[in-house]
Amino acid sequence: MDKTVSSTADAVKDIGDGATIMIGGFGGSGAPIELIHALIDKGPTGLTVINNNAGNGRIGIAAMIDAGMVRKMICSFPRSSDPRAFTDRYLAGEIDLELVPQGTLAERIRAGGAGIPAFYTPTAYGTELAEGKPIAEFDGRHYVQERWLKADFAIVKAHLGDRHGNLTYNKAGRNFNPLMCMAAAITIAQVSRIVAPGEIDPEHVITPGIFVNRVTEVAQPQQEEELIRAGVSYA
Amino acid sequence: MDKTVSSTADAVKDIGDGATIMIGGFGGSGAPIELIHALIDKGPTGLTVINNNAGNGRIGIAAMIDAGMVRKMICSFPRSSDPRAFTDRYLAGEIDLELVPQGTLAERIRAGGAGIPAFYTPTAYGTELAEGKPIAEFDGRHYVQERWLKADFAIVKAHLGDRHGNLTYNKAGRNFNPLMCMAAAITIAQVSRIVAPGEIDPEHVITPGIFVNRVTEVAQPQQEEELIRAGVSYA
Amino acid sequence: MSTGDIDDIKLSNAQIAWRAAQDIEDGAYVNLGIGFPEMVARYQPPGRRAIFHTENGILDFGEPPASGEEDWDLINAGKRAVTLNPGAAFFHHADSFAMVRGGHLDVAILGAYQVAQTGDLANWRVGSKGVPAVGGAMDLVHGAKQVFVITEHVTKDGKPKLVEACTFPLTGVACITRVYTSHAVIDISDGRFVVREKLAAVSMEDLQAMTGAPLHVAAPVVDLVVPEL
Amino acid sequence: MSTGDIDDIKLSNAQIAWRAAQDIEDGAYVNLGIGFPEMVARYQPPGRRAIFHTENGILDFGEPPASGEEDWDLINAGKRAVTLNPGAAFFHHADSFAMVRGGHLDVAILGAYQVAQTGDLANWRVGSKGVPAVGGAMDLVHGAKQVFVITEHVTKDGKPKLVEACTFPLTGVACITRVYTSHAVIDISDGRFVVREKLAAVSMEDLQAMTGAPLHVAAPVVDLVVPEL
Repeated sequence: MDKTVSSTADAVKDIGDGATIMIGGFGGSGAPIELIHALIDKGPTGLTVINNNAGNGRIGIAAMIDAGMVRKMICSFPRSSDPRAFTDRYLAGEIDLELVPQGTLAERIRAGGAGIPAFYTPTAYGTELAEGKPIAEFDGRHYVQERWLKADFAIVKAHLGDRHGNLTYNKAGRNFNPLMCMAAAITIAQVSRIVAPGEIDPEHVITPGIFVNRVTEVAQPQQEEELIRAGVSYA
Repeated sequence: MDKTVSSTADAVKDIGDGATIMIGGFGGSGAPIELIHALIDKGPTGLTVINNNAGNGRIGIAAMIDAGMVRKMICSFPRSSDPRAFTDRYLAGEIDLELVPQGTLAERIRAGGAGIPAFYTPTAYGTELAEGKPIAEFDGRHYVQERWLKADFAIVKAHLGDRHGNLTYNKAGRNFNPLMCMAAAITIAQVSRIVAPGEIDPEHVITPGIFVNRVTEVAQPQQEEELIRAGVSYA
Repeated sequence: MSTGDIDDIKLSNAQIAWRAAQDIEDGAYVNLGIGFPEMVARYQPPGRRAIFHTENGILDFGEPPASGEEDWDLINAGKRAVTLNPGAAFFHHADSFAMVRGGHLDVAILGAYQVAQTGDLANWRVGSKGVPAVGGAMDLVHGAKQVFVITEHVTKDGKPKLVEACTFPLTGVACITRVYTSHAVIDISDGRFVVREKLAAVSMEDLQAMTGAPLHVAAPVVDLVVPEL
Repeated sequence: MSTGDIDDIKLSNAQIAWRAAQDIEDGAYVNLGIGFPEMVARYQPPGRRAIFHTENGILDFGEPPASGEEDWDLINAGKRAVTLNPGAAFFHHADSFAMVRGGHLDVAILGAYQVAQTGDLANWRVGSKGVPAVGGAMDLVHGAKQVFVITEHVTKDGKPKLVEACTFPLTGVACITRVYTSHAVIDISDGRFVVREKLAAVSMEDLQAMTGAPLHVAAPVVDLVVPEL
């Protein structure tokens, strides 16, 4: 078994128009910039993108939006340091938004990966984000029923990866990445280094390979925050 | 902050009659034998015990049952290699059983820890273990509504622990232990070695200290399987 | 295989396990039920290596260790000591059953008391007496992309195990996709048993007589051929 | 604090943060909302050390690093670079919000547009224009054992922020247990605002005039005393 792929371009080559894609990262932390840019090079359109944010500056997810690839964002916070790309299109009515509380977003993705079609959470009860959702009472308290989230593809950034797809992450770059690995039909990971099976201690594996389909090495990954500060635009 | 406790006896001293207790381990793997035996020495009665199994031989949970401490077991498989203690009491009508499929048991405990009062699972749909539970259809498939499980205490076996309560586990001894840490009001961990905060790499912490209240060192923990093979009885 | 009386014409458990093993792809993620199904791991074809999952939190465990070398924290769901292959991973029970329920396993292989033509399985309890115990069986029948049963075609006293509707308590509804028996390989499709392979020495009539529900044929039935084991 | 016109008699943001910090126990697990609430971390009393949680998956993060030393994979929920204290841990987002929703945090401290006497909070959106963004606010108001608000007592144009019922979109219902304002410390109990502390220079009548719902007193109101900061 060898899940390694030789380039980011190869790794994303079958992501087509209309796909639903989970993209890991929280802001720039753990964001798979090289895979996103490879996807922009390929250029599918009509995408639904699931990420905590909605892109910053003129790179990464923001550059996907600038390129007109994104039909809908599912996220918790589409208003970060420089959200022009999303804001402009949203206010122009050119992109849809499903706003989800951050913890509910995480749990819905986990539920998608764990085969749990629906669950109840106290989050958002009594707010406009619960409108239209079933409400139930348990032990005298009200909860909102939330549905799982799944995707056709997940693209994530990890630290080490082996050819079986076992992954570790770098610090808080972990965030949504391990959850998204579970919830997509095809999971594609960029890693800083590909190692031999067994080099990652079985105790230290964060994402077991069963959740990962493709691993590609990006030895010196770019960091979104630094690109934004440098005013880089990917177009 | 110092969550270390000097003895297993001190660690369990406030577990009283009628408590609901989650006990980690899968068979003998990851089973906190010394904490269980300290609890037997204290001798609370009318307990509800949550564990995958229902004790083997004459030690651990089986010895709790022999000692007449357990009113009810919540488990998936009360019929392991030598389940006499449970079997005899169960057939005599002296102990209650709530039988839960193993994955549902794990998920109910996780839900208890994660503040999810109920969730839907395909497991057990159409079987006698779903009788009386709400059924719902999502995307054309039927699911059973299951409720969270919480406990007054969790007693678990870990490998390393620091005084903030951060824990690692030994191999498949992980099993239910990290979930139970999340789902109890008071979590008590026995560890093979107490280390200084920072000695466990933040990337390798399996149970963050927020889920743990007490840590006690048992340097050479006993292994249930070996005790059973040696015919040991704890009484 | 022996060629005596019709009652003796059947595959051994090892041969049933061998046949099931031939349908597991290289690199497949597989969960083998406790007991008989564990035997499937012995018969992987040369050049293929499946990755075995155990409910208690290991992916890619290997052979049992030598006697006396057991680490009793390193066991499988049957509570037998195992070893690790390079690339193994540990995880907790909720993640383990996320793999199961979430449909991440390619194959689960289970034993059976009864399998119905609807795909219903009964394999956890024979009646209402004794101590009930379910373990992970009810979880495993949901979620794996394919759920196989390996079983004798009939019970020890000759009663059909493949039936119209299970009479024993159910493990799961409409969950089994294929059955490997001592006499045949049978798919479950649209609520019907469809024979794919059968022992050459057993006629369709013989096979039907041993089966508690109608057998169907959708394509030429292939001879079920297995090596001596 | 200044002693001029009544409009000038109020705590600074730093002083509000200081006052809230005094109620955090040693070893408490605390989440501070982005922005103003983050200021609370600066004012932990000597001898106490809370453990700070950030939604994006760190427990026990520490001070920001020196400029130029940032690791942009090591950030907090406000996407600012942080450092780690000994005993820190990383985890994924689902585990992070299990800590929140599961009631494992001792204290969450948030800002507010409005707080109602029922404990309802509005702090994520002022109207229906622009791009809505909620982040973790709706999760944080549920689950922490105590959910505190720190806020100016009134808006910049003098309107009450403590009200009978919120008019802005809600973040959560009946979730706030205590409010630290520029003028008072007020508990929310049984659907009522109960004044615990107030600035000595502000009368109960003055405080009531600045508040959009009835104020109650359950025990002697203590002077709200904070250092110059």
